[in-house]
Amino acid sequence: MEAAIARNLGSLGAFLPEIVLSAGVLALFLLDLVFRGEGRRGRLTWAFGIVLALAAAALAVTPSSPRGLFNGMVVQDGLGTFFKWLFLATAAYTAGIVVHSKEISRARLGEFYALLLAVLLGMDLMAVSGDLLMVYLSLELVSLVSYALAGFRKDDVRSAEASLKYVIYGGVASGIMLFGISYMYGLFGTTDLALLGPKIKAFSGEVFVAQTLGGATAAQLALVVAVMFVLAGVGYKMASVPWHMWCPDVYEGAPTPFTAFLSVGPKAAGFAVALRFFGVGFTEAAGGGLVNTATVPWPAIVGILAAITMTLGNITALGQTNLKRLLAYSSIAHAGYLLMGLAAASILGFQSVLVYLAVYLFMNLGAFLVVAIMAARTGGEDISAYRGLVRRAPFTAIAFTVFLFSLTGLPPLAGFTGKYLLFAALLQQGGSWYVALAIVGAINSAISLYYYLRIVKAMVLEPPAGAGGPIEVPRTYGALLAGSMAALLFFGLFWSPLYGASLRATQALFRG
Amino acid sequence: MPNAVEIHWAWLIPALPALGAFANATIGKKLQDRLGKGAVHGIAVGAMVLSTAVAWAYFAVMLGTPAEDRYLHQTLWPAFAAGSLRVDLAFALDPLSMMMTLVVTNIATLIHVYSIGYMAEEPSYWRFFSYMNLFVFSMLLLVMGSNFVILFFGWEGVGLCSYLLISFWYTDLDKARAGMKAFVVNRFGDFAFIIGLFALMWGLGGSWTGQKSGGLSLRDGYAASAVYAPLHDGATAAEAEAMTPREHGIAVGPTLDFRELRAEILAPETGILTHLKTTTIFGLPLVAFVCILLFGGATGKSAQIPLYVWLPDAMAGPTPVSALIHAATMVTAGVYMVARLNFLFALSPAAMTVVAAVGTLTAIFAAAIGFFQVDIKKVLAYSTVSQLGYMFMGVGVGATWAGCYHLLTHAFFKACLFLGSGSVILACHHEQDMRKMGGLKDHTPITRWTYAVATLAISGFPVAAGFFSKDEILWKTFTTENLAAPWIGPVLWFVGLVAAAGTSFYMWRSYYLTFWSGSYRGGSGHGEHAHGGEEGMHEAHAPRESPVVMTGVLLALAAGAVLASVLGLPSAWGFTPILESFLEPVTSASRDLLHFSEPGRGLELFFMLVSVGVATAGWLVAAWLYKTGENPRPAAWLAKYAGLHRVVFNKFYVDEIYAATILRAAMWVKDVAFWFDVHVIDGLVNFVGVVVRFVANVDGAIDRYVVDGLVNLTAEAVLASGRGLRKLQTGRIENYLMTALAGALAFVAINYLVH
Amino acid sequence: MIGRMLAGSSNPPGLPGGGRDGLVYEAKDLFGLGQLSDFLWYALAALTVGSAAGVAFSRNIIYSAFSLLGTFLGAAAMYVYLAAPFVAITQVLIYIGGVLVLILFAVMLTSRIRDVQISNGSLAPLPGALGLLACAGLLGYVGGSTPWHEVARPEMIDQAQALGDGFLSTYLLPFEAASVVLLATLVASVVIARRETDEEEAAGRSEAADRGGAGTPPGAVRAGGRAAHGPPATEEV
Amino acid sequence: MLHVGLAHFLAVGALLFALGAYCVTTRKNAVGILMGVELILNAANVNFVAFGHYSWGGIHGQVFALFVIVLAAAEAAVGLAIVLTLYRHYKTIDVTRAERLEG
Repeated sequence: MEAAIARNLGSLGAFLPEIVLSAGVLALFLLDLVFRGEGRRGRLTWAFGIVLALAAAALAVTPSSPRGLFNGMVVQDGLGTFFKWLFLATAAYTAGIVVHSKEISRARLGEFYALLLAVLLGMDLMAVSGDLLMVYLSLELVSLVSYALAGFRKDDVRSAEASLKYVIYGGVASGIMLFGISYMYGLFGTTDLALLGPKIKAFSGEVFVAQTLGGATAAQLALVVAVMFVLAGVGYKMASVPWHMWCPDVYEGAPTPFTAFLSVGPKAAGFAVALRFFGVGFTEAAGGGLVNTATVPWPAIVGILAAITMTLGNITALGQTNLKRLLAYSSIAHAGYLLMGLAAASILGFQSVLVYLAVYLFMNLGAFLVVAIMAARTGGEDISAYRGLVRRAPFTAIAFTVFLFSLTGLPPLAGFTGKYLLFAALLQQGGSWYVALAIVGAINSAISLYYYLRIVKAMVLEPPAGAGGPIEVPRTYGALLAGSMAALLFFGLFWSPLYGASLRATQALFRG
Repeated sequence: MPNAVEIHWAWLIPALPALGAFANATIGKKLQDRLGKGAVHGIAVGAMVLSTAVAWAYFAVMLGTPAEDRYLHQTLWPAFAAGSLRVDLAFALDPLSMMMTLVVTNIATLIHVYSIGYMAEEPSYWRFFSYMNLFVFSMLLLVMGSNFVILFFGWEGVGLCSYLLISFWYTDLDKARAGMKAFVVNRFGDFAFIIGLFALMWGLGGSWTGQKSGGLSLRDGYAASAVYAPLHDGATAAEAEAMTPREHGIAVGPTLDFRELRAEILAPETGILTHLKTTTIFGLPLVAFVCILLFGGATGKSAQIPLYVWLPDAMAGPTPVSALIHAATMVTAGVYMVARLNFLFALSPAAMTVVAAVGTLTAIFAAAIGFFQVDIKKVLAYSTVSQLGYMFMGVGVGATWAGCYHLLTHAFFKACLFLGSGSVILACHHEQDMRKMGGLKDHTPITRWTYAVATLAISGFPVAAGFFSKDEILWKTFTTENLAAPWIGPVLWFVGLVAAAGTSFYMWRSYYLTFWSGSYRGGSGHGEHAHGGEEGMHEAHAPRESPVVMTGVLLALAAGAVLASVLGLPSAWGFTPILESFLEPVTSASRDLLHFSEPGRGLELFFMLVSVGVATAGWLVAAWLYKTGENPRPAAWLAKYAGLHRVVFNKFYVDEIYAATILRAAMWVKDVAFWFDVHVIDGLVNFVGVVVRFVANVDGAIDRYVVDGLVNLTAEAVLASGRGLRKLQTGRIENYLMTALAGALAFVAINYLVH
Repeated sequence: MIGRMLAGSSNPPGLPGGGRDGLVYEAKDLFGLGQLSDFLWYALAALTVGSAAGVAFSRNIIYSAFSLLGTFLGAAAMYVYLAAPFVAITQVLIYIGGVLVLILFAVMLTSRIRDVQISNGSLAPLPGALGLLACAGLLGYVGGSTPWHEVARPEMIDQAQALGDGFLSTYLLPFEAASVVLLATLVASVVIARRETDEEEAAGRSEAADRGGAGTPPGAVRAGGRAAHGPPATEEV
Repeated sequence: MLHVGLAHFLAVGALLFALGAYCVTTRKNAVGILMGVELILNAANVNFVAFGHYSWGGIHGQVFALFVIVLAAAEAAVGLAIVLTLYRHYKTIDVTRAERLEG
C-alpha cells in the first residue's frame, strides 16, 4: 500500500494539466458568482482562456515519455499528449464561438464555461486512460456533463428534447459497455489495458487450439460479446452506425457552440479510447507491422462498421436542409472515414486517424462557426438562409466554401491530406478487402461532394433571400475563420509537421 | 536511370499566373475602378507573358541537354512521407510535359490577349482574369507535377476553375447549372481515377510484408528485399529516402512519382513487371483494371463516352473560356495522363483496346451529333469531343507521339476556331445560331480566312498540321499490333476514316453557313451574353470585324496551325518527325512493348490519298448543300425526317420527356429501396411502364440522352435512397435504442459467424 | 403480483447444462451450508429477477418504481452472498436511499395523481420481447457455458478495510475522478433543473432584443405547438 | 445444478440485462426508461462482484461495482433533471411525444 501511495505521489507531477483543469472548474464556478454586470462576458471568457493557457503551459512542460501513472490507471505517452493538445484547441475554438453567441446568455455563461472545462477534463482523462475503470469514469464524466450542456437552452423545446434523447441513449450505451467490461474482467481478471494485452493473446491462443479441436465456442462468444459491447460504448461516442442515432437530433437541438464542440471533442476522445483499446489490448508489433492477437476479427468488423457508417451518413445527408442536421450526418460520415484508419490496424492507419482528427478540428469547427454566425444573424439554420451569402458576407462565404471543400477532401486543402493518409493506410495493408473498403470510401467522398456543393451553390449562385443586406461578422469570428482557412491550406501543402507529430504519438503507443 | 538536371526556377512558371490570380482577386476590383481595365489585364497578361518566357527559357535549356538526360527536375519541399511512400512538392519537365507546358502557356497567353477585346464590356473584368490565371496555374500544376499527387492537385484545380468559369455569368441559372454539371460529372471520373490509383498502389506495395496475404505472391528474393519497415519509418523525406527498399539501385515499392514508377516497372530485374502482369484483383488482371479505371478518369476530364455530356453544356461559359479550357488545354489532360503512363498502358492490350475503341467511338459519335447542331459553339464542342477521340485513338493504339502531336495541332486550330466563333458571335451581337448568320465573309474578312485555315486543318488537308497528326494516328491505328485482337486496328481505322469524312462535312457546313450562304440574316441576338445591360449599347448595324487584339490572335493561331506541320512531317515523305524524336525519351519506355506492322511506304502514301479524298468529299457535299444557301435539299430532308428533326432539334421537348422518364425511374428506385413500404406489384408495374417508356423514347433518340440520363438516374437513385434513409431517423428514442441494441447483437452474431 | 414475479423467474434460460469439456469447473458449496443457503439464494434470485420483470412489464409507473425496490434489495442480497457486504450496504444506501427516492420524486412530479392510470405503457412489445429473448439466451449461454477462471476456494473475509485501503492507494485517481464527476454532475443537474432567475431572464430578454433582424426570442416560436406557455405550479422542485 | 455457483449469478446478471434492455426499448415513460438503465447497471454490477468473488479474488470487482453505483446515482440525478425540463415543455414525459427532432 505504501508503494502504491508513493507511486500516486510520484505521478502528480505528470498530471499537471488535469490538475489545472480541475482547479479551473472550481475557479470558474466561483468567478461566475464574482463577475457581474456588463463586462461579465468578456471577463469570464478571459478567465476561461487563462485556464486553457495555464493548462497548455502545464501540458508543454509535462514530459510525454511513456510510463504508467497512478498505479496504471492512466498512461503518460505521446498519444495522450497529442489528444490533449487537440482537445485544448477544440475548447479554445469553442470559447471563440461562444463569446459572441446569443444562444448562451450572459447570465449563464459562467456555468457553461465551468461545465465545458469539466468535459474537457473528462476528454483528457479518456485520452490517457490505461484502465477500463478509468475509461468508464472519464467517459461518464464527458457524457453526464454533455447531457446538461446539450439541454442548456431551457427555453427551447428542441434543446430539452435533445438532451433527453442524449441522456437516455448515452445511459443505455454506457450500460452496455459496462456489461461488456464486466465480461472482460471475468475473462481476464484485470481491466488494466497493458495487462490485458498479453492475457488476451494467451487466451486467444487457448481458444484457437480448443476451436481446432471443436470446442470452446462459449469462450469465444464471451470474448466477442465483451469486445462488441465495449465497442458499442465507444462507438456511441464516435457516432458510428448503428450507435449514431442520437447524433443528428442532439446536434440540431443543442446550442450551436456546444454542437461544434460535440462534433469534434467527444468524437476524438472516442477514437482515443478505441485506438488505445485495440492498439494496446488486441495488437502487437511484429515483423515491422501490427498483428491482431485476438481470435476476434476486429479489423474486419471495424471495416464493416466504417463502410456502413460513411455510406449511411453521406446518403442521409443528401436530403437534409437544416445545416446543423446536415453537418451532423456529415460528421457521422467522417466517423466512418476515421474508422477506416482504425480498420487498417497498422501504424500508418492509427497515424492517419490522428492526422485526420487534427484536420477535422479546423474544418468542422469552422463550418459550425459559420452556422453559428448565420443562426445568430439571420435566425435561420436552413439552407435557404444561405442563399446569396457571398454577396452579404463574402469572407464568411469563402471561408465556408473552403471548409466544405476540405470536408469533401479536395486538394490542396488539408482534408485531402487526411483522406490521402487514410487511403494510403488501407492500401498499404493490401488485400482486396482493404481495396474494396478504400473504394467504398472513394465513392462516399464523391457522393459527399453533392451535398456540400449544394450549400456552395446556394451561397454563390443563388440570389439572396428576402432582405439581403450585408451581414456583419464580429472580428473574433473573422480571425477564427481566417485562422482555420490558413491552417487548412498550410496542412494541405505542408503536412510533414502533422505527420511527424502523429508518428511520435503512435510510436509511443506501440513501444511503451 | 539517366541523370536528371536539377533546375531552380521552374516554380516561376506556375507561380506567376498564381500571383496574377491572387493580385486580381484581391485588389483587382479597386484597380479596375481607379485605373481602368488596362491595369487588370496588364497584370494578367503580364503574368502570362513572363511565365511563357520562363517556359521557353527552360525549353532552350532542355534542347541543350543530351536527349537521354532531358529530365529537368525541381523539388520545392518534401510535402509528405508515409512509410516509404513519399510525396514531394516537385516539378518535372521532361519532353512531354515541356511540350504541354509550352502549349498551355503560349495558347493561354494568346487567349488572354484575345479576352481583352472579347470581354471589354464585362463589368466583372477583374474576376474573369483572376479565374483565367488561376486556371492556368492549375493546368500548369497538372502538366508539370512530377507525381500523381501534384497532378491530382491540378486535376481538381482545373475542374474547379472550369466550374467557376462556366458559371461565370452566374445570374443565369442555366449557366450555373451547366457549371454544376461539369463539376459533378467530372467527379465521377475522378472517382474512377482514384480507385485506379488505389489499385495501382496496392499492386505495387500491398502485402509485401508477407503477413497479410492479399492473394499476392512475389518472387521470393524480391519480396524479401522489399519489406516494409513502418515502425522505423521516417517523418522526413531524408529518412524515408534512406529506408526505401532498393533493388539494383532502383527504388521499389509503391511510389507516386512518375519517373520512379516507370523505372521500377520497366527494369526487369525488379520483377515488378512480371508481378503486375500476373496479379489479379477481384478476379481481373490488375494492370487492365488499373488502366481502365485511370482511363475512366480521363473520360471525365477529356469528355469521352460515357462522361462527355458536360462538355456541350460547358459552352455556356464565355467563348475564350471555351477556347482555352474546353478545347485547347484542360480537356486534353486525360490524353496527357494516358500518354504520361504509356509504359503502364502498354502492359495491357485489353486496356489499350478499351482506350482506342472508346476514342474511336467517341470520334464518330460526336461527329454524327455535330451534323445536327445549329449553334456554332455546339458544333465546335462536339468537334472537340470528336478530336479528343482521335487523340485517345492515337495513345490507345500505342502511337503516343501521334496522340500528343494531334493534341498540339488541335490546340492551335481548335483555339483558332473557337476564337473565330467568338469573333463571329461578337460581330453578330451575341448571336450563336448559324441559321441567323450567313454572308459574313464580306464583313469579317480576317475572321473568315483564319476560320477557313483552321477548318482546312481540322478536316485534314495537307496544307495544315491537322492532316499530319490525324493521318499519323490513322496509319498507326491500321498498323497497330498492340490491341487485343489483330482485326480491331483496321476496323478502328475504317471508323476513324468515316469520322474524318463527317468532320470535314460538318466543319465546312459551319463555315459555309456562317460566312457564305447568302447574305447576313441576323438581327440583334441574345445568344451567349445574357448579362443584361450591354445589349442596348449595340445598335442594329451590319456585322463588323473585331478589334485588332482579337484578329491578331486569330492570325497567330492560324499561322501556328499551319506551321506546326513542320513538327510532324511524315516519314513516308522522307522526313523524320521532329516531335517524334523529341518525345522519344518519354515514349521509349514502352518501345519494347509496342509493335506496329510495316506494310510499306506505298500503302501509307495511298492511305494519305484516301484521307484527303474523304475530306474532299465531305467538303464538296457541304459546299453543294450550304454554300449558296439556296439549295433546297437540307430543308427538304429536314421536313422528310421530321420525327428525327423534332427529337434532335427540339431539345426542350426531348428533355421534358426524358425528365418525366427519369422521374418515374427514380420513383421506382426509391420504391425498391423501401420495398416494404409499397406493394411489390406496384413496383413491377412501374418498372414495366418505365422500361416501355424508356425503350420508346430511346428508339430514335440520340444515345446521348441515355448516357446523360444514366448519370442523372444514378444521382436520383442515390438521392431517393437518402430521402428514404431519413425515415429511419424517426425521432423516437425507443427506435434508436432498439437499433443500438440490435446493432450490438448483430455484430456479435456476425463476428461469431464470420470467424 | 407475487405470482407474476415467480412466474418471471421460474425457469431462467441458459443455466449451465452439462456437456462442458476441457476447462471444466466445479460448483462450489456456498458458506459450507449446502442446500439451505442454495434454496435461500433461489428465493432471492426470484425476488431480484421477478421484480426486474415487474419493472419491465408493469403498466403503471408507480408499480414499476416499487418493483425496482425489490430488484435493488435482491441485488444487495446477492452481494451479501458474494461476501461483499460493503457493496451491499452501499447498494442499499445509494440505490434505495438515493436513486429510488429520486425516481419516485420524479414520478410524483411528472404525473398527475388524480389520473386514474399513471401510464407506463409499452411500445412495440414484440420486437422488445425478441430482444429480451435474444439477450437472455445469448448472455445466459455465455454466462453458463464459458469455462470461467475460478479460484479453488473463494475468500470469505470482510473486505471493507481492503476497500478503504484500495481507495486511498491503488484506486486513488478513480476515487478523485469520481468526486469530480459527482461535483460536475450535480452542478449540471441543478443548472438544468432550476428555473431561470429573474436576472437571467432579464439578461436573456435584453440579449434577445439585440438580436434584431429576423431573430426572434428563442422559444417563443420554436416552443410553440405542443408546448404549453408558462410554467405550471407543480414543477417547483 | 442446485449448488449455487458463478454461473447462477451470471444468469441473474444476464436476465437483469435482458429485462433492462426490454425496458429501455419498450417503455413510453421517460422515467421508466431510466429505470431500465438502472437494471442494466445492476446486471453489470452483479457480474463484477460475482467474478471478483469466484474468479479472481481481491477487491477489484467490488471497487468497480462501487464506482458504478456512484455514477448511477449521478446519472439518475442528471437524467431526472432533464426529464423535469422536458415535462415543463410538454406536460408529459411520454417519450413518443418528443419526436420533434427527426429525419
